[in-house]
Amino acid sequence: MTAADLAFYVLSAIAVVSGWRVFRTDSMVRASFLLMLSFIAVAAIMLMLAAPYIGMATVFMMAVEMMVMALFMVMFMMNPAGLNPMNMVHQNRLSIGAGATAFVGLTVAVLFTDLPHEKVARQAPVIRDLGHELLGPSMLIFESAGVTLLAAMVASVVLSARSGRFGPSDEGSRPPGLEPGGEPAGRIPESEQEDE
Amino acid sequence: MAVRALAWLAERSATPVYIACGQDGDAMAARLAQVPAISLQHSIRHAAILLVAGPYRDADRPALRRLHDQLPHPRATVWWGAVPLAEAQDAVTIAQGDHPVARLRRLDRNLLRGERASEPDWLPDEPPNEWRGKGDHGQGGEGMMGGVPYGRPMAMMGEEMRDALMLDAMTITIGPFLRTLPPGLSLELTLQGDVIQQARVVTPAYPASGGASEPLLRAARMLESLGLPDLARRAQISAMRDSAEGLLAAARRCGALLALPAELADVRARLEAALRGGTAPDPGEEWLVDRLAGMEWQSALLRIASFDPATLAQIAPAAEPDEDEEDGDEKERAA
Amino acid sequence: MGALANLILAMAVGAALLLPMLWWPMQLGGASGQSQQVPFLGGGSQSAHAWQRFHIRYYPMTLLFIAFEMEMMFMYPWAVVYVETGIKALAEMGMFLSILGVGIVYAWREGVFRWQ
Amino acid sequence: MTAIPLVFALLAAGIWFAAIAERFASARRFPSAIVLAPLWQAARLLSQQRVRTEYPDALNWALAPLVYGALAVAGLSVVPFAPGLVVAPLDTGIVLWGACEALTIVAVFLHGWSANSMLPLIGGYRFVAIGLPAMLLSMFVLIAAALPAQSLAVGAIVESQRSMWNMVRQPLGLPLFLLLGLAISLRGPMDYGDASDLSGGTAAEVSGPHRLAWGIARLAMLTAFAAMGASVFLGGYLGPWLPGPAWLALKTAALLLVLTWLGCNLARMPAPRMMAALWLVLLPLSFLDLVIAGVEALL
Repeated sequence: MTAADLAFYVLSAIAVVSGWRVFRTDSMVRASFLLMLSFIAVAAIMLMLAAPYIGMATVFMMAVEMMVMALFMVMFMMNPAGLNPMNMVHQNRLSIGAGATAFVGLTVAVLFTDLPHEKVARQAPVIRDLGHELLGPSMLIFESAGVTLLAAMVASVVLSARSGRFGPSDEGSRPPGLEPGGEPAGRIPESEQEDE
Repeated sequence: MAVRALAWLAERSATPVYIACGQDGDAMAARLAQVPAISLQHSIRHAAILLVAGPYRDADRPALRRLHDQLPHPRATVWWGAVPLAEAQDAVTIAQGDHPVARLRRLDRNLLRGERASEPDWLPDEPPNEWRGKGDHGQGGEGMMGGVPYGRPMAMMGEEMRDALMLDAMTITIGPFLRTLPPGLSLELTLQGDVIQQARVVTPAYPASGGASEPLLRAARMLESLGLPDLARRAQISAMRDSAEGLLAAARRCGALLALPAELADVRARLEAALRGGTAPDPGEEWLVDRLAGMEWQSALLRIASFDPATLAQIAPAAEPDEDEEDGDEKERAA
Repeated sequence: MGALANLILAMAVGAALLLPMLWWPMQLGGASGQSQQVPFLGGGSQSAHAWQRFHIRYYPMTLLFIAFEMEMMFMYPWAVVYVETGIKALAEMGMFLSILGVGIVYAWREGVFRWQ
Repeated sequence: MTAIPLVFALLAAGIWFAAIAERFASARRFPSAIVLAPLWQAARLLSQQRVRTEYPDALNWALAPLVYGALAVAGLSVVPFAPGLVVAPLDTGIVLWGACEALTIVAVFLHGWSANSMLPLIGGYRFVAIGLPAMLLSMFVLIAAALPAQSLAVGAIVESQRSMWNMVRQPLGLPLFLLLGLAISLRGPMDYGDASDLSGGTAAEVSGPHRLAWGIARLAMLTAFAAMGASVFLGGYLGPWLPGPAWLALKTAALLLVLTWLGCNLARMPAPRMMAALWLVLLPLSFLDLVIAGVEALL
């Protein structure tokens, strides 16, 4: 076993164990950052597989994304620090089924796919190749990704911001009732309350 | 041996002091500002000595006890122009007119060398609420949000005034010895995030003693909250010398006035006047607590610090205490 | 591979140098009880655990930020081939910055950069 | 491998230098032998008790300074001291630096969160609001610096400055980058984590050796940042007469002085205003910086 093999096994173990701990901890903050740790270990494996840009970008993206996820998890979950122990796992049967199916599917894909055996040269300019790809054959994908992300920006603002050009976004809205036509089950905006 | 070597090195650094300002404590703190051997800290956890400066009210005793116990060891308390509490054994007292630096340095040295014992706690060693062995898992909690896990309840949902998103409302009391607030002022704040939903005056600020240096001390407090500790110290030293020369120009150079947004135009006007050594008039019609509602933390502290004592006394009188709070105080006094 | 090993080694040494400070045995003075552990609020107290459903005031901004960040990730490989590709890459940059610019202007008009 | 001792030597010197510069800038010239003052302060913190709060997240509380310090080392690992003299000669140097910035935000947030106390908590959350957009700024200016180098490696960016420093070529880059440096090392106008209006923010509940570790990590990050800034904008190890590491150290020291001065002499505006300013004024300025760099690179 070489040092690279050992590193691979250690990193894989970190990824798997921290991924498992995500569901065993009670604290939302710990869960988020354990998931981040799991992704970072995977990113380190990618770095070892001569994918320097994707690996580093994964660390970068996962750090900010898990940070933002922690913000929202704490914001919206009851008992965010897990002061009272709780169960983080729900819908057990369905999720066991889904997990097992995904695992089997991925294993089959890995074992039966004819993976290429071309060796990437140690000094291959992978980032440069990626750049040429983005500005050449994959230009359309790249451009549509840009526009899609703009759409995502607009959508996230529309969905999340209450303030806006035309006044509070919940003006005139009423939460739905528990049964069709029933009493609104939730908070009614102040402007509405005045009308009633 | 190692401990002695460490003490030999440590006693050469400036003495970190947390000053709990009583009546006129502000001006007393300013006298220490120009002494490089003393560094005044913002958090009690960063200090070695609690310096009670000036007479305090009976209502401030529980806060003083709490503050004392939060000091890290080795620790001591010095009473500068203040009467020691009954709990204080072997109390170090200094008359209000005397300069305390030599005593503070000696006390600090003795503490570091282990020649003076570190002070024990004044409050009983018990959690805020009994929790051990209670609840579903012996942690004091019940269900998802209930009970007192590890001694305290969890914050519960409350109304929100800015974006109407109902999340947890947290009630805290700050002061009366927080350095970024006027001395003596204690506020009960209900926060959602860092935005104040509701405020209540628990104890009012100490009345003004009518010193001419008061505007500069007030400016110093605002400059602290603006992240300009050096300029704040300069303002305190200017206050001792009764001359505001060059202070406004220096504050402008640092962008102290530019940093205040348009919503805080009133604060900017008061800061500018204070840096000149004067006071901008305030109609004093709206209550302080109403002016704080909906404000973000730093802006709120800046606004509170900007009022002169006379206005503050007018707009922030003591509110009627809650019943349970009275109970709490009594419990503490009995203990 | 060697670079990665060196990086991890250096980080580990850095953390190991700080570790003794979090595990420091030499402390003077007496023991303290629970009254020392009360959170510091300048003499005040807090009614409940500080851990709560913390109402952040910039949540729309964070979502905008994530989209921005994704977009930026395309820019790194682009920067490497920029000079080789020349004017096409310049046009590409115009496209990029205008997409991001539109995002910012839209968000500003909708009041995203205020404390909610 | 040979560069690892150099990294720690530069970090130690930088931490010491920055601690002294801070005392000097704030005119607190006590004790008289100012050069040893950081050592004395460290001894004091080591002899103080480490307080714990009622129910902290003890593991993360202790991890935060360790991670912060390790990230500073990681950032400095991609900075070359001379041609080929670098701990980790990665092709993705500035991406790694970006990742360090992102993880720094996580470390500061965790430090604020873990104390289970209100003032540190607010500090941690407020820091995220400012840290995230400040990071975008730095990404734009670093990408702009990578354009003429045609590489993301810090070594290549330094080599691309043989004819002219990036500070001259891309005049907006360094000032914008400095803002980020102030933010990730929690100082002065960008100190939204450990601010005085929160009585020390994320460090408000921290005492003794823990506070020392946090302070050292902050200064280490400041030093790593200054070395990075010196390499990307001031030509790093390039310079006549002296050997490469000496030039890098001198330029790092110069940036440390600038950062200390800025930290002591600029007011901190309320966080909502700073957030708006970052997105609406400074981010468009960094776009402009990228355009200038792009046009310049093609000419």
